[in-house]
This record gives sequence, C-alpha cells and structure tokens, in this order.
Amino acid sequence: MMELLNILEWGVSILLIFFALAAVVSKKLLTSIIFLSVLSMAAVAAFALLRAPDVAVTEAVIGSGLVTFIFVTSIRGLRKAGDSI
Amino acid sequence: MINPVFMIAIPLGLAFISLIFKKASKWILVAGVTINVVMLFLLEWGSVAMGGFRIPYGIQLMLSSYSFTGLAVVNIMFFVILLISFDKVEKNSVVLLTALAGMNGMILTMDLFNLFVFMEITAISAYILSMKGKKPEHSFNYLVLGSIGGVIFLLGTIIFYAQTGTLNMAIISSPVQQSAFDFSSATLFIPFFLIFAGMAVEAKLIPFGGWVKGVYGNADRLTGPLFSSVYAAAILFAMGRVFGELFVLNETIVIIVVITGLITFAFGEAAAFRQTKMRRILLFSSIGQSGLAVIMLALGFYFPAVLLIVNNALSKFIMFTITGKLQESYGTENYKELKGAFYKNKMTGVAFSIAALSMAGLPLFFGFYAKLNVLTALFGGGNWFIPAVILIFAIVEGAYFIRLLISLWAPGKEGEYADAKHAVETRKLFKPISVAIIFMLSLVILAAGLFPDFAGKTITSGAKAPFTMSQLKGGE
Amino acid sequence: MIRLASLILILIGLYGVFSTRNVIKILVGVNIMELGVNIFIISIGFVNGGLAPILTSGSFSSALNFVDPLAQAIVLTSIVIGLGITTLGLVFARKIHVNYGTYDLSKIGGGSDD
Amino acid sequence: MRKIFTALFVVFFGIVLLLGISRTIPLTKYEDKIVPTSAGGAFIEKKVNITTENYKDYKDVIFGETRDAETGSANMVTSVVVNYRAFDTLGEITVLFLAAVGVSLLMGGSGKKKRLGKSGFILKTAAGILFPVMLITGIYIFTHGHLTPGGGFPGGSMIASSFLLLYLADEKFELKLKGFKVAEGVAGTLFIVIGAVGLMAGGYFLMNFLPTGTVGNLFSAGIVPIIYVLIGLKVGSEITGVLSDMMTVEVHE
Repeated sequence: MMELLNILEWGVSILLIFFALAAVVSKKLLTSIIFLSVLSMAAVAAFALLRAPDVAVTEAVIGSGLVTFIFVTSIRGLRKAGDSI
Repeated sequence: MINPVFMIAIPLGLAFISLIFKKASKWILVAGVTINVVMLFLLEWGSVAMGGFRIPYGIQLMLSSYSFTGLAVVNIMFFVILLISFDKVEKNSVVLLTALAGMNGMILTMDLFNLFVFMEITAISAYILSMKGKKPEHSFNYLVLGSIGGVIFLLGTIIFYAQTGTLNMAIISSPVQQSAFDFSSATLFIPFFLIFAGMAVEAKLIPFGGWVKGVYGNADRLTGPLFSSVYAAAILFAMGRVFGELFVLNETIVIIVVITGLITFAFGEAAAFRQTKMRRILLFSSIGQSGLAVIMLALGFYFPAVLLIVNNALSKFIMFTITGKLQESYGTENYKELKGAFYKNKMTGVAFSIAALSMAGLPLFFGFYAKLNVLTALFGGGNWFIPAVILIFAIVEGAYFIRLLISLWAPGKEGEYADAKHAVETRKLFKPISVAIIFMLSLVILAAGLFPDFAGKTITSGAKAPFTMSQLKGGE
Repeated sequence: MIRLASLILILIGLYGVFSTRNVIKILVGVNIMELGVNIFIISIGFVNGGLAPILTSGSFSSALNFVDPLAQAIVLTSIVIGLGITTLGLVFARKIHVNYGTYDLSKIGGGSDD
Repeated sequence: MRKIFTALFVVFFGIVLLLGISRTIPLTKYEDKIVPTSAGGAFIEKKVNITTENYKDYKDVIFGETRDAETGSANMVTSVVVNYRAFDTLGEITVLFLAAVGVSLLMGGSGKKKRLGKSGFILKTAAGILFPVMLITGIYIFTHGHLTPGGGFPGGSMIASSFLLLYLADEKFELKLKGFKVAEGVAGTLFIVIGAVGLMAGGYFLMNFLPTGTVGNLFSAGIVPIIYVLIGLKVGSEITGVLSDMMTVEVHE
C-alpha cells in the first residue's frame, strides 16, 4: 500500500513539474493556457493524494475550470483586433 | 466601548450595502469614514478574540497604543483626503471603503495569515485605484509584483506554521516556542526573509518596489495623497508589528533589513534630488522615508519611527494634494515651469512650504523633531556608520525641498515663462474651504514642531514596543 | 516528494514571470507560483497514513491520524484570492491590449518618459 | 538574454530557498503524526479525544470542552474555514468582491460592446439539460458544506458556471445583473450582521451562537451552514457578474 502511494506521488510530482515547464516554455499563448489547465488538474490529483478533498473540489472547479475559461476568453476576445497569438 | 472589530466590519458592511444602493454610494462612503473616525475614540482597548475560541484557535485582534496610533493616522488622514478630493472619487467609493477596512485590519491583526488576507485586500484596492492614472501597464506591473509578494509572504508564513504550529505572531515568539525551536540561528532566516520580502513590495523598498515610479508618477489628487500617506502608514505600522514580534528572534534578518532600508533611503533621496517633476520628487522622497522608517522599526526604535511615519503622512498629504491641483490647473508638474505659482496663492503656498520644510527637517518643524529623535536613538545605540549615512542623505533631502520651494515662490523672470500655457494665472487653486483644511493641517505640523513635548507625549504612548503573549485574551 | 515538486513549481513560476514580457504569460507564471504554494501548504499538513479531516461514523475508531485541517482551510482561502488576482490581472491585460494593441510590454516602449 | 539572467537568478534563489527550507522541513518525507501543539493538531486532538470516547453517542460530540462555542460540523475544514477562522473568510470574500467590483468598473467603460461566443444546436440542447443539473449540484454542494467536501466556494462557482452555460448557448441571453448585485450585497451584509449578532449574544464577533445540534445532520453546526450558504450565494453572484463582464468586449475600430 505504501509502495503504491510512493509511486503515485512520484508520478504526480513529475507530471506537475513537466506541465509547469511546458506552460512556461511554450511559445503560443493558447498552448500555455491549456498546459496551465492540465497542470491544475495534476494539482487536483496531488490534493486528492494528500487527503484534501475540499481543496481538490475547489481547485477543480475554480483552478482548472473558471481560471482557464477567463484566460481563454481574454485572448479569444481580442484576437479579432488583429494580433498574433 | 466599541469592539475594535467594527473598525473593519463597518466599512466592509457599508461597502456591501452600497452595492445595493448604487446611487447613494458616495454618501455611504462619507458616512462610513465619518463613523470610523468617531468610533476611533470609543474603542475598547486590549485584545479581542474572533469567535470566542481559546488562544491557539481563533484570530486575535489587538488594540494597543501602537495600533491605535496607526488607526488614528490612517482613518483621520483618509477622512481629510476625502474632504478635499471628494470630486475625484468618481465610481471608486466601494473600493475606497474596502481599502479602509483592509488597512484597519492590517494594523489590528495579530495573525500572520489574517495579515496576508488584509494585505491582499489593501493591495487589490490599490491596483484598482491606480487604474485612475489611465496607464494599465503600470497597474499591471504593480499587480504582478504585489501578487508575487503575496505568494512569498504566504510561503514564509507557512514555514513558521510548520515549525511552531501557530499563526499567531505573539505565540510564535513566545518563550515556550523559542525553547522548542531555535530561531536565532543564522541559517534559519529563510522564513523571516520571505515574510520581509513579501511586505517590502508594498512598502516600496528597493529592489522590491519596482512598481512605485509608474503608479505614483501617474497618481492624481485623490490617489497620490492616499498612496503616499495612508497606504504607506498602514503597511509601515503592520511591518513594525511583524518586526517587533518576530524579527527580534533572528539577528541576520535585522541586519538584512537595515541594509535594505539604508540602500532604499540613500537611493530614494539621491533620485529625488535629480528630478524636476514634482510628483517624481515626492515619490522618491516617499521611498526614502519608507526606508528610513523601516530601519528604525527593525532596530526597535519605535518612537522615532512613529514620528517619521506621522510626519510623512501629514506632509506628503499636503504636498501631493497641492501638486495634484497644480498639475490640473497648469498642465505641468515641472517645478521650473511653475515658477511663482504660489505668488498668487499665498495660503496654499504657506501650507506647502510648512510641509516641505518639515520634510526637509528644518528646526522648529515637526520633521526636525522626528529626525533629531532618529539620530539620537541611533547615536545612543553606539553605532556610527548608520547615522552618518542617514545624516548625509537627510541633508540632500533638505536641499532639494528648499530648492523646490524657492522655485515655486520666486516669480519667473520677465519674459522667461511668459507663454500663456505656463503663465501664473490669477485664479485660485483651491476652494476657500479646502485651503482652510490644508492650512489647518499645516498648522498642526507647525504646532507639533513648536511644542514637541506635547506631541511627543501624545505619540510616546503610541509607540511602546509590541506585546507579549500574556496580553492576549481568548474566549473561554 | 510532492513537497519538493511544489517548491520547484514556485521557482518555475518565478522564471515564467520574469523571463517574458508578454502579459498573459506573466499571469500564467503567477498562477503557477500560487499553485506551487498551495500544494506546499497542503503537503505541510499531510501526515503519513493520514485521513481526510471529515468525521464519518467509520472514522472514529482509528481517528487519531487526521491530516491538518487548518492547512486546507488556508489553501481554500488562497485559491479564491488567486482567482480574484488573476481576473483583475486579465482585465488589466485587456486594457493594455485596447490601449496599445499588443500584449507585449516590451513593444509598448516604456510608456513613461525618462 | 533576459531568459538567461532570469534562469541564473531563479537557480540561485532556488538553491538558497531549498537549502534553507530543508534545514527545518524535510522535503521528501512527511511526519508520522500531526504536531499536537499546532493549532490544527490541537484542534484535532480535542475533537478526537471526545469522539473516541463517546462516538456512539453523537449528542456528546460538541468538539471540545467549551459551551456551544465550538462548531458541530462533521467536516473539520469547514469548521476551520467558517468558524475558527471565519474572519479570514470574510476577508477572502472581500477579495473576490473587490475583484468583481474592479472588473465591472474597468470593463464598464463607454464605447460599443460586443458579446463573445457563437453557439450551435448541440450546445443549446446541452445547455438546456445541463443548466438545472449544474445549478442544483451547486446548491447541494454549498448547503452540505459542513458534512461533505465542497462548500460555498466551489458551490458558488458551480452556480456561476451554470449561468455561463446559458451565456454560451444563447447569444441574445442577458442576465438581470441588478438582481445578482442585490443578492451579493445582501449576502455580504448578512455575514457581517451574523457576526455582530454573535458579538451581542456571546461577546465575540462571529461567535457560533446557535445550538450546534447533532453531528452529521443537515441542520447542525449552528451558524456554519448559514454562513456557507451566504458565501455560496455571494460567490455565485460575484463570479456570474465577473464572467458576464468578461464576455463582452469593447469594439474599437
């Protein structure tokens, strides 16, 4: 049991770092935002693993739902103004 | 006797209410600030527990003589700024009310995480208000730096929690905790540093305050005085509490804070000397003053620090208000183009001069008393390097303020600035009632400088060192 | 392990904020930092074999090993504060775009005169 | 160039930070038991000491030795958020409130407005079905915040998302935002009023002055569920307002 938890922890940690790097490094804004959303999902997994169901629910709704939506609306809404995104 | 929590709850409640009665929101703002100023003198002293839980659980607010001084400066200055620049409030009345609540909370709270929440409230209101300058890139810069500061502050807070198991500052520094955990070791200064860096962003210390130039440089008659006197006072009082409670535990962090403060003071005053735009001069002077106050707070000299903060709040209010009005009336803030501006506005000019001379630290003014106390405290501490540096840059500060005054009083030479745009017009700057208020405040500075013993006594009671755990009161 | 990863996340976010001049990417960086701190706080409250801090009828017998609820409460607050800041930052970003037609701060040319 | 300098700085800062933190907090392993002296630990200890003794008799579970001051919430996180540190939560909803006010102040400029988003048939149909489901889920989440994971913040966000769905599905859809503003203001004011009532009833601001009831029941935990419902309503209306502001763009030629 402990072993499985350890492996899961390693996996989630690597995913977190990978997605964070991808979000920071990627050139296109939309890609960056999608990676942020996925990173947030990985964080939800981390919260669940660390026995924080309240936080996991909140992060799932707010972090990977609303924040992503607001980001995407912001850049989508202004694309028509002729900016390369 | 009124529970001090209402200093926070009433402005907040009124802010929520004014969302419903949008038409009356400006008047609700006035009512809220007035209630706060009246309530200030009816408050119940001591510590209050939120929710009535025993000590390690709930959140404690503490009204001591120190926090009372802070509350008095913030609320009264807020009221006065509102009186004079009421026309500039526009749609921001809700934001202003929440800002007032946030600042009162920052000064009152004993809880690190609660302090973080109130700092965020205050900071967010400042971001929104800074948009009045119509320069979103500066506001954005401020927002990013401010939120990074918040993150770092939170990280430091949580490290303290992991080590001591509490968020209450007085309990963290209590003897029990100190025996269990040795904070004084030089290698353990990371949480102290993180908390300091987080607050230093708001307190505009170099190199954390990169946002200041853009935001203060575009501030108007409402936000300029608000940022430079009220917000600055609130963050400095909160910093003083954190320093007094926590930073005494670790020597390394005190040295780092003092060095940062010295660099800030030196840089601020030197940069102010080179400016010709009045708002720039004032903002760099604010940075310098902030650095000086932080040095005094970190070294534990609370009385001179409080004197500095009060002097800065009063003087910067007068100067920023008048500068804002000059900018509105003449369309320029370059003091070389404003020669003789006070010639036709003598009362305003006198008030500005008193404020400037007090900042410059001339004898007979309040600022002199403050600086005298600073230097005596430091020399009394047996240190020569720090007071020597401060003395040099205090002279620089005096020089540029006097230079500014000479330029503003002396009429321009014949023909030199005769073009219509910069000509000294005949119309008055302020309405008579505003002039009267500003003049009254400058008289306060003058009186405080002439009778330092009286002012000193009033403030001394407000400048006692922070509290110990035994002063906390929880629920049963 | 997650604790170490969360601290690295903060550093990545810091890099993200200062390595670019694009306002949206700066905000992405700030978000990553906030996420890192949140995970760090939760990991501070975690104990080996801990239970989620919710009382159910089954949890009483072996109840002595709950994880720290205070840390979770702090994170709840911090997530919501992060949402507020991100929203406001995006509005500022939009204003920058309306004023200057770009998200890139380096193309604005300082904006202020020096 | 900028990237290299930043990377160097971050690496330097990171080494200092990690080394500094690792001196006091182990970075790769966790404690076996929560520190009993910590606020959270003492809280659990107090709860558990009582619950292990009389866990069959729910009536005695009043979490602690004091009178009715303690919360009777089954979800300890909710106890902390809405009672022990309710003052923080008041600050927190103020942050969100301020952000919402700021958004509507800044986005509500003059100039022609245009709504974003295009809708198709599938989205329209889906919205019709999903909207009531999401709305009810949201309400369920925040009314059961003291029993199950969740609470006012995710519940409120869920409500906001359901309205967002309507926005996305129908380009002509306009909410009566005035009503939301009133709900927001009333909920916030009531929070403070409840706090003040606690001060009058028990002498402490935000005191839990209602009977705490039986742990696990819907009607238990005193003021906790009331405050969480208020928070849910407030957060829901605030985020709805923010989203509808963000969905409009100023059209500029």
